[in-house]
Amino acid sequence: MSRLAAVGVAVLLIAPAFVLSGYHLFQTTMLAVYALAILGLDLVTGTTGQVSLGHGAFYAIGAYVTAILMASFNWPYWATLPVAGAVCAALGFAIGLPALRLRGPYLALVTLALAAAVPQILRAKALETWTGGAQGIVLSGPEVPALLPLSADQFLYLFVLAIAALLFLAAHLLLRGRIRRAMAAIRDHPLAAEAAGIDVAAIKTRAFAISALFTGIAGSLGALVVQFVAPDSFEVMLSIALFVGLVVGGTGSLPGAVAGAGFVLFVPNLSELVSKSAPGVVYGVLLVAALFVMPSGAAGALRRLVASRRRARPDTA
Amino acid sequence: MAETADVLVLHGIAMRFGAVVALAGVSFAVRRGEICGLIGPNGSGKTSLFNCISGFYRPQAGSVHLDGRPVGALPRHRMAALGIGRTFQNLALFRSMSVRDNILTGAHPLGRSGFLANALALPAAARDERAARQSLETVLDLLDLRAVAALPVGALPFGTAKRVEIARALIARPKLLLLDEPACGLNHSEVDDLCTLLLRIRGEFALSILLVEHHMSLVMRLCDHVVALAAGTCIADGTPAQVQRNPDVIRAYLGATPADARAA
Amino acid sequence: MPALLEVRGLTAGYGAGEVLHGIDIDVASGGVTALLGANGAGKTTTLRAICGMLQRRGEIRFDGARIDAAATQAITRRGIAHVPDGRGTFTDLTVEENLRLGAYVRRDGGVAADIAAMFEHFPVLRARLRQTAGLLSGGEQQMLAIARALLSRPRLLLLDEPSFGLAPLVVQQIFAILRRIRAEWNISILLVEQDASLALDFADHACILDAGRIALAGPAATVGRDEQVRRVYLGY
Amino acid sequence: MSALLHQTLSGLATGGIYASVALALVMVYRATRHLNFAQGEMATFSTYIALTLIQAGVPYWAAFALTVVLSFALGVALERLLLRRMAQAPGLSAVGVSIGLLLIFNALSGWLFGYTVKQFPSPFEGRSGGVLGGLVSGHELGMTAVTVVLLLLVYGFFRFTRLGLAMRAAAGNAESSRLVGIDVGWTLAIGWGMAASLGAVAGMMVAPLVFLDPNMMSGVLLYAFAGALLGGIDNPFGAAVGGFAVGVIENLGGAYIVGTELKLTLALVIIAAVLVLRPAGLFGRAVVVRV
Amino acid sequence: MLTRRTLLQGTAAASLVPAGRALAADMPGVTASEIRIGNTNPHSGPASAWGVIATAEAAYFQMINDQGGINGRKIAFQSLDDGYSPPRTVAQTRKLVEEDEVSFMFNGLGTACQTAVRQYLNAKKVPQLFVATGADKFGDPQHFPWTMGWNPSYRTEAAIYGKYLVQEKPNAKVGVLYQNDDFGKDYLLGLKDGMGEHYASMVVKEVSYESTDPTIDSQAISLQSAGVDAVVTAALPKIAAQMIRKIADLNWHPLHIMSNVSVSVAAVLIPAGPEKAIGMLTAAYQKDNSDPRWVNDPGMEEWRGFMKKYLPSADLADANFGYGFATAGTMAHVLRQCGDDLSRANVMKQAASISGLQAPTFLPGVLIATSPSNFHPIRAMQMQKWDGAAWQLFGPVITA
Repeated sequence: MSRLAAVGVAVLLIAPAFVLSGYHLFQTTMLAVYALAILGLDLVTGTTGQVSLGHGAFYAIGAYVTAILMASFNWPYWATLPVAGAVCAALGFAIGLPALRLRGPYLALVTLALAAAVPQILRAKALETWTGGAQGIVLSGPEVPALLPLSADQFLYLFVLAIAALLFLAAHLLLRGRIRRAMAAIRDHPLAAEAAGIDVAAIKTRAFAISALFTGIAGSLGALVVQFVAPDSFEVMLSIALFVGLVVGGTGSLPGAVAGAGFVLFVPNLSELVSKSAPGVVYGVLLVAALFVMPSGAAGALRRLVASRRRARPDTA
Repeated sequence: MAETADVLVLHGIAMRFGAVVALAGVSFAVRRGEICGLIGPNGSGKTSLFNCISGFYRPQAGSVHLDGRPVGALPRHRMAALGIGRTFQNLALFRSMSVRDNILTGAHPLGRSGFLANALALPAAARDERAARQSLETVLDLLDLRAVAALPVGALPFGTAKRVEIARALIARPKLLLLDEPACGLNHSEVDDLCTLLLRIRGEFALSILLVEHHMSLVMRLCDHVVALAAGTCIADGTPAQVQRNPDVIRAYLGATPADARAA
Repeated sequence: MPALLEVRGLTAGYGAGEVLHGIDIDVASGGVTALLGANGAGKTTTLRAICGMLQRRGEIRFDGARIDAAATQAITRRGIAHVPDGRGTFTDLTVEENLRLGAYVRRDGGVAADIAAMFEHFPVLRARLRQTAGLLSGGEQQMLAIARALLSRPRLLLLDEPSFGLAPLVVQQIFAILRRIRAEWNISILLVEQDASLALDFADHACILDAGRIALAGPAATVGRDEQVRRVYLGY
Repeated sequence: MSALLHQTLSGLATGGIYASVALALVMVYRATRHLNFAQGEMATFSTYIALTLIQAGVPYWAAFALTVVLSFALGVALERLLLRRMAQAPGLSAVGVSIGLLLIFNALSGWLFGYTVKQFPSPFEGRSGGVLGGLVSGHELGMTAVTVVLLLLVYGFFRFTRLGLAMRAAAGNAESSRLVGIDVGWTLAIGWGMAASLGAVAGMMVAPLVFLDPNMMSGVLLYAFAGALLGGIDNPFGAAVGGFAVGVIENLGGAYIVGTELKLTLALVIIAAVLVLRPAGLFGRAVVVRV
Repeated sequence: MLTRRTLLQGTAAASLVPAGRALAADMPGVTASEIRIGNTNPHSGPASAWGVIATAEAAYFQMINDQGGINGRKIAFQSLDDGYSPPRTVAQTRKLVEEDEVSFMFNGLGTACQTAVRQYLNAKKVPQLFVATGADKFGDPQHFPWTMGWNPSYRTEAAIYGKYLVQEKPNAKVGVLYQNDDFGKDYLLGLKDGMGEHYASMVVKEVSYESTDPTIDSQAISLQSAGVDAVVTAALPKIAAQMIRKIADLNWHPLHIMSNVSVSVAAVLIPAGPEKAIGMLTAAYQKDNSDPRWVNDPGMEEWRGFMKKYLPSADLADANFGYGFATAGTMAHVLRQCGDDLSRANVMKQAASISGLQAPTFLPGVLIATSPSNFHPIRAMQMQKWDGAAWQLFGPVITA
């Protein structure tokens, strides 16, 4: 990417803070949060091909780590992010271990079960002192540093954007060299990958860990934006939504993660405009239609478009 | 450590799958720098033996020594770093990647940088990438793959795809290259090219090759030493000519037809 | 004698890339046609196109009837059996189930007898009847694939590299069996084979494909004897 | 002690619910190698169709049969119109489509039939409370019997019928299946149809027990998946046993070990542990890979 | 930001008719002809059963508008879907407040969802009126002066049961079945409130279920085998019906007290089998349409007339329609009381000064009343017992 383009992208990303306001800025902030969560899922499902239907669990745990540290231990909001990331990475690693043995539908369903169990665990009596049980935890949002002439919404957006941009950059770097090749090799042909000297177990568990880290930090940011966590926020449907975002956005693509986040964030509201009485039907239909039109997701459709353009150009024919 | 004369020593390798005996005590050695052919009927245990050497199977008995060191207990992904490279009977390329990336993947054991170094673009990651790309250039030229380097592997003709697989094993600079039926599916002229190629590889990379092959003319021309397996045991071990004359080998494997007469 | 299979101007390929650029092939009733050529010349593509496994244009007649618009399963039902490259066995089914599937299109009562006949030709299959096909060795899978194709009682057999990955002795056996069955059941064969000398021994007619076009066609004996053909196209 | 027995029996009865849905999941998986997340919601929708028929005066068994047929048609239609298109797409997209169907059928049931809890008649319920001294109700017994019959039918279908064999072949290797003359398009469609029929039967058996509402199967599906995982998703026998086992584990775990608040978590831990030891489930077949 | 909306509003302001523009700076969402009211509700997702509440409320406001509105203003009621997910509630509430500029929020549903926006709405001084949950915490004027509940709190209701048990059945071995969430747990708290020190000795078994659990057979057996002879069930209708039936199937005859959420004759008792619930107790504040006692009741007739005209295809057995009718009625009452001062502060002030409103669908003697220190509009309930055909009220109207 040329320097000019990079500056352009940066301006485009920062602009919402000053162009949008209130609700729209809030939604844009959530878009960044979900995009990050979906990117996390992509890091394990898109790259190593391990299907997780339970990433909402990591999102929830990231959110709760932040909420608990802020509410019970008075930590500053920014200091909770690395802890949330580390806790989720450790958990992701732990879950990656049994996941090593499981194939296709088995892994998908075990992770789904994990997602189903998390709200139950969050409500459990033994943890109530910290989690607030079913009532959840109400947070106060980050305070705008005194020197910055920004509103709370603006600051929050820029903060989330900065973290998300850093992590997207890290993902971009990760997904261009030997680690990306190793992960793709594992997805394409695990035995050949081992013969090529790739420690499949190590890469898979680490991919799971880093994926959980991304999604966990997204959850942590989500908690700061919504300023409330409760088991009801992290039901199975959250995991399903992240998965839907990944599928609609398309795997293996950073912009795809953003597109997928846009779908899960905005299309439900769009559905409501179409039918007040059964928005669920409309949303379902739009989801099916999106996959019908773009079976490999938005990213896949874009790739195909670029490829056909390239083919159409006479000099490369 | 002093270099042993034998790069690979197999001793009493035995392997069972349930009631089926795949290998019943196989012993032989591959000398440094030689091309050793492994022949035998289908189902005689050649591929199983390959899998035992490259760590894919754990033999129930026996030992594998590479350069005098036992390697039997190591995890399979360590084999590449120790110097055992292999190809597969049926193509085992990474289908979503380009030729270049397929080969670069083979360089994985040469690098050290992990998730963190790569995500943060630390110098170690850049160093690994640079080294891998340098080796890539040599291999691309040697195997004549430069023209197709950017193509997805799915688009390659079979013979070229096989060369990509060899290139992927070669980029890690193995001491011992295991080739599982490299000539399979190639026509006569392609087999000739392969023969030349393998001799060049041995020369330039100073490695030893163990190959499973049914193409007898290739085996006869290329190999310094041939081992014949049948029903999981060694039935012959010697020069190509010796093995080809061995009545057990003729009975179990070669049969006698005009085609073979020509190959000889 | 009219050709059992007539291919005229067949064009086919994968996605946007065209592999065959209009080829003509005949297989005589009761005859064996060998299709030779280098890797990537389009031999496998030809067989797949005949079977309707990919998009194709041109005219394909089987026993006088056009089949170039028919679906694969319909072509099989007409009496064409294909042993694809890579063998295409049902690896997670047992050998017995694979054989039963071979006779899937048949409604006659002769299946059991034909299976018994296959056991006679391929005794190893009887020994492994209840085993998962994926556990068979390469040669055994090839035998299973051929037996399965024969069990549909085809009139035309398309064979894609039957010697692929097989020991010389097994190759000899398989070709010997093919000869016998061909005679017994009066089956015509279109054979793709890398081992040109083997193929030309077996076939009575040969076509040489070069980069998606027929470079040469004629009686197998003539093609095999032609020194220049051998050097340029067959490489021996 | 009697409470333990009682909990076990009750767990078996609940497990019957999971087992019957798990069978439908296995049906689709074996026929298409995909998980159908919409299976439960489709079953609920079918059950509403049955209820509508019964309320319109159709006798129970006629409504039952009609619902099975209609559901079959629905399943076939979905495969032919929708999933067919996804055959070339990455597997993830097919899962995405089934999630879309889940949302559609769930919302459709609520929209068309309302959200109030509906009673659904049982063909097995006498006037009296139950059998075995009230430990098990007549319907639970009947439902278990139906589940067992379904299991035998599914097992026999795959094992002994030509179509069943063709379906397994098509799921494993579509190309070779076409080459032996199987119309793969239809086997997939019929697989979906049969799964939808099985689901409909499951729905009609479950509804008298848990009452009919649009979310009747949402929870059941999760446990049915758990059962199928435990037993093996490609094995009807395993999935049914898994379903029953999950019912019992859940009951005993909830009553005696961790308490009801964490019984789902306990079930998850047990399943994960079993799968680590046997990655293809207790009765599933591990995939064999030859190098 | 210049959106199409602001553009339109600008145009409207330029014209003579001041529609679409706030009357005064402190009266957002209010024009001379209209007042905008916002609401969030699960129209999609697993909790969409509650969505009909907003449908009923929309219909009620339509009725008001058809009758000329309130003080000449039409009510523009906008209900958005939050799928019962707190993050979406925050988004939708912010949309309503910031983009659609509603005057205030009314009857948003769900404890967690409404907790998620309570802080935001209070900070913005936007009334969060008549929240659709029985969680006790929504009546806390000291900390959240802009938030008010509506339902009798679950906790209060449970306290009534607790007191009843201590008084009427002091030797009972009490068992509780509760949904494992804030709804169910509020019942536990309320029982503790009502039973005081007796709780520890009387309650021998608490068992929970998940909202996704298909059956509660195991829980029922656990309660029975613990020797329980008085059961308090805090469950939603489906599980409530299962519990009634299971208790009968087990041939077990405990005193059964059922959460008020699940006492609809049509939606719970008839599916479960009316004869199986004989002797069951509950505390009620609303009339049940399917209860034969109210066939000729004028209040219920009014409701039925409304339903017939505005929601002709609705399922009358669905208690949520009655609920929505009553909440919207309360809201209309508050707006009438506001007169022409529709500032947010006055709306809140009037909401906190309802003196004894008798809703047509409420039991006789149950009044809606609030004061600056009482943000629990409905505190009165009356015990009733199921006789196999109808609920029979007994005892006095109890005010917690």
